[in-house]
Amino acid sequence: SDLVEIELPESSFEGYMLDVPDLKYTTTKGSLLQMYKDMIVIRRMEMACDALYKAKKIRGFCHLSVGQEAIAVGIENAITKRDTVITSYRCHGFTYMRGAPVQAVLAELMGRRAGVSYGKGGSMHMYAPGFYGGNGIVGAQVPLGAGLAFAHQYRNEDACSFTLYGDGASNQGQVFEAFNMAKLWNLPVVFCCENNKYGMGTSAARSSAMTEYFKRGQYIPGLKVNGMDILAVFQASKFAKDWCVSGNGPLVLEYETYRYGGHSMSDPGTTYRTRDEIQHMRSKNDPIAGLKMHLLELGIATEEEVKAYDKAARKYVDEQVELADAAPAPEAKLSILFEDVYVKGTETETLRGRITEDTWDFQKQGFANRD
Amino acid sequence: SDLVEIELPESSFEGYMLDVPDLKYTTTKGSLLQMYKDMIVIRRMEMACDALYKAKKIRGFCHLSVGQEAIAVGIENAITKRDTVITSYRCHGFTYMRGAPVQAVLAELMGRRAGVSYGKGGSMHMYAPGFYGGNGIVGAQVPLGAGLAFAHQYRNEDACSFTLYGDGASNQGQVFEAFNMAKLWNLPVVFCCENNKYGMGTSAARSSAMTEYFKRGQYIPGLKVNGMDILAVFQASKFAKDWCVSGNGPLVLEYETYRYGGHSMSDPGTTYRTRDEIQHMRSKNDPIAGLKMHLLELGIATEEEVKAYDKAARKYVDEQVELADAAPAPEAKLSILFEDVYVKGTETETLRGRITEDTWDFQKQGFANRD
Amino acid sequence: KTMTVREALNSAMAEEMDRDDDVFIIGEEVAQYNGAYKVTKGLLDRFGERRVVDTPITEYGLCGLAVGAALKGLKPIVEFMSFNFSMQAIDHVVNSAAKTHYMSGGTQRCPIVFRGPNGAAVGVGAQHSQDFSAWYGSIPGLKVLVPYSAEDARGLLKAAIRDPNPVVFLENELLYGEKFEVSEECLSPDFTLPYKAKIEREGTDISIITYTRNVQFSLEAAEILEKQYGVSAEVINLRSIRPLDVEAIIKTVKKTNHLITVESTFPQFGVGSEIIAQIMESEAFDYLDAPVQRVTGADVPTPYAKELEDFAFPDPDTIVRAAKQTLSIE
Amino acid sequence: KTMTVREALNSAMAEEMDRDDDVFIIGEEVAQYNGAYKVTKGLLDRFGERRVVDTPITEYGLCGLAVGAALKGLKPIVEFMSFNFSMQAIDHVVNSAAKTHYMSGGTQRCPIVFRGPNGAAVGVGAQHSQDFSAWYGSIPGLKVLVPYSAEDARGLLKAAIRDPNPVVFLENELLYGEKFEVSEECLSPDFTLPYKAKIEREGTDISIITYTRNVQFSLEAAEILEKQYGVSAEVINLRSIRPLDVEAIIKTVKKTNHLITVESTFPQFGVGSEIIAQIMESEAFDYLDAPVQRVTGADVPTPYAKELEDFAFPDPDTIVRAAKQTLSIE
Ligand SMILES: Cc1ncc(C[n+]2csc(CCOP(=O)(O)OP(=O)(O)O)c2C)c(N)n1
Ligand SMILES: Cc1ncc(C[n+]2csc(CCOP(=O)(O)OP(=O)(O)O)c2C)c(N)n1
Ligand SMILES: [Mg+2]
Ligand SMILES: [Mg+2]
Repeated sequence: SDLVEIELPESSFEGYMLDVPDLKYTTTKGSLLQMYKDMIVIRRMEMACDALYKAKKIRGFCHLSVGQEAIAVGIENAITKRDTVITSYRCHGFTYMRGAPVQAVLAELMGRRAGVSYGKGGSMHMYAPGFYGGNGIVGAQVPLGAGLAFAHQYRNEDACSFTLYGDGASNQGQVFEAFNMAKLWNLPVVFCCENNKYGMGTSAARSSAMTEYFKRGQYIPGLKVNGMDILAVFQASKFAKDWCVSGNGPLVLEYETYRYGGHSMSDPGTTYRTRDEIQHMRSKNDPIAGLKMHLLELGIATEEEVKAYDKAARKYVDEQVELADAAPAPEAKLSILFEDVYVKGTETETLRGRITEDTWDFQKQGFANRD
Repeated sequence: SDLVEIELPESSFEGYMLDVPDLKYTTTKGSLLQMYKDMIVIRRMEMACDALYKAKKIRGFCHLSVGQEAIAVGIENAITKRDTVITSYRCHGFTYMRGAPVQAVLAELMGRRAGVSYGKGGSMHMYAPGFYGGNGIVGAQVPLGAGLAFAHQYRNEDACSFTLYGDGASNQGQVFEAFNMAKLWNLPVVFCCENNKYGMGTSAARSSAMTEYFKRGQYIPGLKVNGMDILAVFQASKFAKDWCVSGNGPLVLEYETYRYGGHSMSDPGTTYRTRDEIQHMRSKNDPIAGLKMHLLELGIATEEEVKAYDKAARKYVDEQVELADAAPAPEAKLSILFEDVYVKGTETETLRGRITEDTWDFQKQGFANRD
Repeated sequence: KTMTVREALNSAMAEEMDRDDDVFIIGEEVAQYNGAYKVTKGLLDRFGERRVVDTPITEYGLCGLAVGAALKGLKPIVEFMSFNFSMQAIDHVVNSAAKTHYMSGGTQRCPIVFRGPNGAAVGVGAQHSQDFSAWYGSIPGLKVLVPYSAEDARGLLKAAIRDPNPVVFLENELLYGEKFEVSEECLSPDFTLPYKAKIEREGTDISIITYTRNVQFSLEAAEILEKQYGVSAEVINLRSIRPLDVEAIIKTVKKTNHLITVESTFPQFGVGSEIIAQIMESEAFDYLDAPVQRVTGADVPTPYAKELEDFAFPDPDTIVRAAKQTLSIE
Repeated sequence: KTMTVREALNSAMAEEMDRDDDVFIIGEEVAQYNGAYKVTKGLLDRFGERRVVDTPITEYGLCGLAVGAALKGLKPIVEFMSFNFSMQAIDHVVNSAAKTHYMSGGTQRCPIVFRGPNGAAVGVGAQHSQDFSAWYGSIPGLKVLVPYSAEDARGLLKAAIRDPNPVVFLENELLYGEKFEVSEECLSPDFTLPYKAKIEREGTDISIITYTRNVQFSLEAAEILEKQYGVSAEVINLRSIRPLDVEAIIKTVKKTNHLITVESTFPQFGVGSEIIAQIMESEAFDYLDAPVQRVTGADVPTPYAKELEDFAFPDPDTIVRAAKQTLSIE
């Protein structure tokens, strides 16, 4: 049959004010395979970003999630499209998992009109149905995510909000404000701390008086999860979704994970941590290698098949890169510059360009002060 | 001898991650007497404010601390002038305890030049040596207070900062940001929550997912104190000061207290709580009546003596009201309006009034655009 | 019929809540306490806790939460107890609400209204007296409205709630209790106003462009000018700071050839500065017979003492002084 | 001798720390990481953890903490990794730092410098590109400085650190690596600059008033104007937004009779508007031979794609266009 029994190691979870999820669960081979394929696409996509950045086709900031793929993929497989997700600038994987094609993510990064945000957002500002960004201000997405949960509750939906933030972000005051309201009002929000051990160059211990992020909701139950094992991520996320949808209120999840690369493209990522540390995580804890082992052990795929998937993913992403790169940039026209400041049809009459002459008139669909 | 033995009831303290202070301690009769006198002066002063407000001699906001006097007085008696104090807008008692004469507090409230802030601050913005206000933005004083502690530590002083805030304020994110830095850096700051059960019309349970404010530092030890018993307040504050000065880092104190009046002069204070509740607190828990009992029981003063003190306090405050009311308002001159925007001698050349003609020139000490 | 500004705001919210279940109110003391200034009085009783939500004192978080709810399609009305406290949450107003539609290439809307008293009341000191019209007015993606009368309050607030864009709605505490005549039309549940300036008083000699409470002072100044100097002043109530009704500004300048602006923000980089710059950039410039005078808040944190506070914000006398200078009247 | 702006800022801080033990640096990644943009490079090694303090990501709290330390007499230099993040802490800059001296009737000082990159870098999107000069410039109690060159950076930062008032010091990330000639005098540990405008290029036909990176673009535009149109443009580097050097503005207008302003803030309620209003209120008004033109950021959240971003901020060509219009050159 398609069903497989999973048994997670004890060390997968640590609970706070709750009983940890079952270590044993049943899932399907197809689902595991899909998760594998999703993770390798994301990794390839991020590696493509890296190359495109170095080729100067991506500008500004660019934050990659290599090493952290199990989280975006594990969560998406545990929830439905009715649930909502919001995260920080490290958002490419989530955007893809919520339904945006790889080429639309890459096109956005390359500032093309075919990008998910039509080239206007860039690396940090991507959206998809049920996905509320891509947010550039550290911590700001946390109350936003509580607001998504508020809307779920207001409309009496059987759904919840997965609100992701980093170990660094966890010290922002607004996170605690969101915790308080979420608990007071019993909002269906899963506060998900992606603890990748560093916020830029600052280690968790240097930023946080208490580094047990799953306990930082204090009066909100918490669960620490091995974020490098997608089977644990999946089970924990499913548990969290059920928890919220059953009316238990908010939950704090801490996914312990690791970013292999620097914070962003301008950070080599090696001045504040040792190469050994990075090497150790890559070789011993990689989420993709980990799931591959399971696929082989559970007889879901052979070594050859896995290789073929890898190759297919690579080919797929390469094609998507080409498609994205073939897509044109937004036309250099003021009509496009001024589009989307306001909802179409409700714009202010005009918007000013850099000089009066460049003031745009929406009614006229032309320049206000030129004939 | 002048010494007296105090034995506090068990219920005075509740600890969190620490051993509560001794219930028994020795102090002096003189000190108890002084605390009594301070409390009755503050109460009289606040009652004078009430009357002056109703007589329209005080404008704008005015927040009284009737019922909460034990806190300002208990703390001041436990610390030295080298320690620092900062609080919210409910600041008259603290300003007095830190050394400002009653008449200077009242003159400020009446907008007189003789006020502690020369009439420029008003009810919420009073200062004194070692007292950093009087702050109008709920919660803002908390990181400011951590900053005072930072300065104590930077200068290697044997002193600490008492940073007061309300139960309502305790949900502001910046409080948690201050907690985190204070613990990370082991700052000598006592975070003092004056839990008077309400923030404006919102009861603690409606504002705070966890109402045990002394535990809300989570990774910072805490102590709940009966804030209506000045003997407990004094002992706890002394304990806290010693704790910080001995290098133990921050501490969270919760003084359980009660405000008898409305939130401010515009709030009758009776729509969100019962008259019974207020009556109960006043008659069973009043800090002044409580200390009076001790004075009598310990033979420090007779009923007659206490009456005489009360009368003296009343007379004293009445005189101070008169002095304050006799003091002139700031002269209605633009030279005074523009003073103190910048430190004297380092002003910008000019500052603009409501029209160009009223622009002030500091060099000229006259109007910039008039001859 | 007459109506106070408070009643106008209250009825506007109630009607929009009747009309659309997605509209809800959130803020500090808005429900059980009926609003710090009683603007939301009775709404909890009428609409219940689901739609009138008391929050802790937590501006940053509540504002973020409301924006999040708006991103998912609800239509929150956020009451700031005072816009002074909006500084704690301004990142969400600007970065999360105003910019998201643009950053998403138009795929993500944020229909939300931020409202509450703005600027100074009486004797409330420096931290509670700031006027934020120019700050918010500078932000693309926001609309910024400044009602004066009960009609303004009703028509603009209802329009704001129906606007699919984030709107900053700046009220004035000292106007809440003021009574105004209102037309039949204004009482209709369908009454909304466009974001356009209104001529509050016609005149021929000088224009006074202003908004919120200063409309009142400007009308008083206009009376004085008329009676004492025979000057006919036109008073323009802007009603909206963003968009700024430049057309109306140009028109009145062309008519009177003299202009003063009146506002209570700090003088520099204020509303008056922008109006002057707009005139400089338009054909109205050639119609000016004298330089424009700005009447503004003084360039000081607001002092408490009445004797000094009286110098801090415009009043009819100062407006008259400015007008006289502009008209070169002794 | 040449020096980059980064070196200028770094040496200014190091010297002031040498001079005064009360001066310390606090911010995110300022110590071990040597600064997100390496402006504080080497300072941790030299001054140790007591005086170069890495904080968590906690703008609100760290800014409040630094202000608290300043109230007690220390002289903090707060580095915002970007001034965009200062919005999270703006209440402390305005309400706790700027207003306290006044509210205390002059009894309480707050000597503090808030510094960091302001405005847009390249391709960083809408949330990381805002220019705050006009916002901070409007606040009484603050001084607001805007260095362009290495000399500006050194002289103004050293002056700011010695200033007993709160100072907002707005840098530009894209200038950090730029090299400038510096004089012997500028290298002195006692070098400070007054908060006055500087004429970067003398000219007779038109004045361009600008600041920070736009000084560079304006100088380039001046070259183009000279070469292609025989126009002699004077370029004024404001150096300070508050105080605004109105004297220098008046002087150059009287000299050239034509003015354009160049800035990267949102257009409305910006620096250009204020300059125009100041001119309108001064005798310079009568010396204008044509209306002043503003060159500003476009009235949109900053787009990411280069093709659109190119329209978002001033560049030499746009400055030339504005100058030509002002001078009625075809
Ligand atoms: C309010 C704010 N402060 C600072 C920054 C700059 N910044 C961007 S990412 C980052 C580190 C965040 O670390 P963490 O939350 O652990 O997330 P990670 O990058 O590890 O995914 C910092 C300091 C910002 N974008 N916003
Ligand atoms: C940031 C901010 N939000 C709201 C207010 C309005 N406000 C003033 S006092 C107060 C209640 C505070 O309650 P609490 O902290 O319990 O202090 P208490 O008044 O009981 O002493 C509120 C909401 C304010 N001044 N600042
Ligand atoms: Mg991290
Ligand atoms: Mg309280």
